[in-house]
Amino acid sequence: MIVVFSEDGENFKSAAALAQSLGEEIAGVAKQELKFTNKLYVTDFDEDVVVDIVSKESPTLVIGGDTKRDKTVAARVAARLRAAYAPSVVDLKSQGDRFVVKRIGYSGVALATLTLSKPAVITVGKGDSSPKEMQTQVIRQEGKGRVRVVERREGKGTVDLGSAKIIVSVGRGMGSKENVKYAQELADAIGAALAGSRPVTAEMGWLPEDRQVGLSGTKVKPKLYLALGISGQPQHLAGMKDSGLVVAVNKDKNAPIAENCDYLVVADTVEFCQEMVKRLKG
Amino acid sequence: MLADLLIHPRLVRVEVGLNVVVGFKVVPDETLIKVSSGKLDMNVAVKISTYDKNAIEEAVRIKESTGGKAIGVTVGNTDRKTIREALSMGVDEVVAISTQYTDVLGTATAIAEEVRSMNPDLVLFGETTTDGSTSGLGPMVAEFWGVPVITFAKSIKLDGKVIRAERSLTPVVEIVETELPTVVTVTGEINSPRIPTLRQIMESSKKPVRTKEFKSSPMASLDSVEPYLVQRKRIVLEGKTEEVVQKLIEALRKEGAL
Amino acid sequence: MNLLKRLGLNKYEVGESHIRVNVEICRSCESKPCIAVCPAGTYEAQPDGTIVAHYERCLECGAALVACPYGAIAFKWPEKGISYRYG
Amino acid sequence: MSFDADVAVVGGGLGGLSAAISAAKEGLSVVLLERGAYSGSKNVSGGRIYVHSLLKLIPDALERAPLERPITRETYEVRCGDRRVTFTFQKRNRDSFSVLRAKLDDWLSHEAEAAGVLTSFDTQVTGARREGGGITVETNRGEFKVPLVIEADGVTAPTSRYLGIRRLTPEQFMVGVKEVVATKPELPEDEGEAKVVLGLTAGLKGGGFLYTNRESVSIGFTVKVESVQEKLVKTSELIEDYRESLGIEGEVLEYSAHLIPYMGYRGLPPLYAPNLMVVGDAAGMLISDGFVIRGMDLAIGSGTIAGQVAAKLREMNNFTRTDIYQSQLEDSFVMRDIKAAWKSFKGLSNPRFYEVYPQVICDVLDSMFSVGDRRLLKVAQERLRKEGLGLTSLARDLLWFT
Repeated sequence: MIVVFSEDGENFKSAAALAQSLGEEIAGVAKQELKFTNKLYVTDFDEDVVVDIVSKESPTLVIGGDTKRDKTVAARVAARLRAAYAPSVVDLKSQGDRFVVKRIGYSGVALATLTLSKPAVITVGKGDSSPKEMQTQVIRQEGKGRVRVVERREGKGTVDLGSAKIIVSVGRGMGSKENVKYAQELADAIGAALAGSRPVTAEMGWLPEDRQVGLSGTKVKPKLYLALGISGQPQHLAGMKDSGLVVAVNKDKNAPIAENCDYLVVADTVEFCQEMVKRLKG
Repeated sequence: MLADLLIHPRLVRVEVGLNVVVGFKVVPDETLIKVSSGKLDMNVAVKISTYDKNAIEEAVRIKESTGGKAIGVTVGNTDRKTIREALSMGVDEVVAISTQYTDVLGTATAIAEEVRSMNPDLVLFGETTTDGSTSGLGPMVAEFWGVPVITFAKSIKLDGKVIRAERSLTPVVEIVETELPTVVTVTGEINSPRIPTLRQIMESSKKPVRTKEFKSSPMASLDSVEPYLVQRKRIVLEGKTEEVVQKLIEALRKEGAL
Repeated sequence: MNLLKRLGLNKYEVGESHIRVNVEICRSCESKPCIAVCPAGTYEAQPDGTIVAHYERCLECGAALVACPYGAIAFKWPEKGISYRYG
Repeated sequence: MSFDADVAVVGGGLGGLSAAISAAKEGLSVVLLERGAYSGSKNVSGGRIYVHSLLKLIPDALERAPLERPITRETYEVRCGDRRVTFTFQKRNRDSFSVLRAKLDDWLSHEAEAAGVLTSFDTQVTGARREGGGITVETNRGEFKVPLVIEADGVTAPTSRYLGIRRLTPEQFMVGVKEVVATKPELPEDEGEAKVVLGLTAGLKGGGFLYTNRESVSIGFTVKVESVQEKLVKTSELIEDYRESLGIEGEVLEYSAHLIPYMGYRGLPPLYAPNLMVVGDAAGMLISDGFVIRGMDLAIGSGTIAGQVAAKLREMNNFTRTDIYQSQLEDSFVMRDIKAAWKSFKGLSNPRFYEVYPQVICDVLDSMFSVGDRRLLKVAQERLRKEGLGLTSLARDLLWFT
């Protein structure tokens, strides 16, 4: 038995697609009715409740989504089942009574290969592969856990960076909070989501924290990633390494981002934004 | 019960004093790891994992404001100089558990054993470590210890036995509440770790470090670690802004990215 | 490999400038040995004869400090600065 | 007056760590202040340590220290334009090793911790003043009062300058520029090469070096600061040519630079003051005779002695008698060797050594290996006459040198 779960519908799909490729009976846990598993528990996703549901299925493999809540649940399930645990897996192979997985470590500089004994718990990010529809037995299961939610705030002007196709991302090199508007104009002109590095989101407050790209923020994989005035610390690179095309704009040719981009534009970030907007509109 | 008191007299509860256990990990400084000739050079200086420092800071603040104790637990590399840094920051004592390679489940098992015997009010961890980056340790310890867990807390408030935390669950922020004892993992936003003074560093040498060994039989074995490289084109566009922007737009159109 | 690329191999944590140059003295300095001696190309002459210090490149060797014949370079060690991996 | 510790050691390089270890072994309470995030993070050496003094401090260091390769091949190369004279001397003794300071110093700092030294990293000394019979050290982590400071803060000796007992002048220093290049030396695992190159630096007083490490080579050059002042050659532009001239290919891993004391016995700064002892680079301790360049063993040696003297001073309960340090140094290999190198030190200060002799040597050899009947000495004489030198001054220079 494989159990698939995620609080995020899209992420549930990628996890289910992986589960289907292994050809076993599949149970799912999701917030909404999704028909990709043999049976599905629909729940409002209290963590205690989900941990209970998943563990009770006695799975040989659990595939969770990659959201922060999913990872919290997955780790608890691993502890309860005394199972091998590997989150944010990028590759999985079944080898007899073991799984061989690959995942990124050391803040994005290393690719680790691990062998997991069964049972195993992994999490996977969103992907392109879509699962096939199945006859699904739906079971509703609600419950209250020990941690009460007092208030829930969606991030201000929430954008789902995780599924954005183009991202304009700003760093310290943008100069000031006022200058961020130029980046916003550029983002609007090319239909991009606006994001930022850790210093400008968490430390300097130029952008809300939910716009943070990086190890402690969101991992993104847009087709185009425009890094404006971002020096390219490992923490940040870890969050954008899977982008299709990376363009960096920086005054300093010497910044680490220069080694990690497809195009390095040596320019002032504000001038760059203004010029881009002018050309694209004109 | 009496036996517990004899072994850990410092954990006898006072009226308000909260006893906090904080887990921290000694890791290679990831900003020093280099790729040379297609291999990772991991033989670099070690440090307290970034967000674990925030956890230590938070533990010390809680201890200071409530008049309790803060006890550090570390598993794996028990580098003395790094442990002393935690003590200098204000942790009262460190339990240093040395072990061969272990997975996060093994680490959680070792820490949970300690936590059970100390029976604290609160256990804190960083949201993730900079080496394994599993974010799994806090939830696992909570599961083993049988208490609730709040992950990715960017602020916490204590009111008697009730803990309220702001969870940063990108893009959602949740304010949650539960009763102590509990496990909390903290994000880097929660505080700025203090820089100990020389006198605090002096005092740290008098604080106890208890060393232990833990035999682990990991469920996840590490087969290999190789550099994770994404080859980029690294084309440099230099010159007048108008010209480079023109060139870039052409290039992006050609690539089908615009 | 050009100088900036070479410097880019190093780990820096750059904060405030730790180098202060008394540029009035530089105006009357013909030879500007700081430019020649600094292995990091930290000191750059301006058309008006003054010097700009690209402090973020500094390898903290101290050569400019002893090479300036007029004591125009005031130098304190940066709080973070460079961390060599090999040394 | 109450103090925070018996000794504060300023600087966590080899000299400071050795002082701290030897003082801690004598039972003193020692605090070591290091500006970098770890020991070695601010240090650069060409890369060879003569291990005798390290082995006195840590007897099993050969088994445990992160040494790169034993130096079993000494190569000397004289260049004049595209002509070169090279000779290699091979030996089996293992008295010196190539090292990388970020690894070696970090290791020794862990040894210091184990010996009971309290190390404080990311700690910057911003000032020092005399107060209440001791020295108050001002840092970014607060002030610290001690009866005794061991200064090991490197070549620019800030502590001595804060206390007003030292000024820096350009003729006292060389600037060293270095690259570490990833390339596996074509040598057996247990062999290593050290190379000195003379006549490469565009008329600058100085020389090049190469040391083979386990998986890399350290290359670079050192030039006198006053000579750069004079010739105005950009040190930042020399390294590329040098790497190419050595024929070394491989990924450059690191680019670094450091100032090197070049003072000689007579030029040494004050090595002590009441409540203060100065060790290693800060004390200008370097031996360079054109063949052997030593600094690390002197730092460890002087540091070890300073630590022992610290214990003696505490016993005497008189921390002003730091003159004992000077006299113990005089009786040790440190001063004996620095004194002995004085002659060749002066020889190396002679500009002819860098400008004329490489040419002469190449000219002589060129004629030796050419068809013709011109006799060697005559060639040399002609060459020297052109330079306005007599054979006697050549002989005299060479005698000074050896």
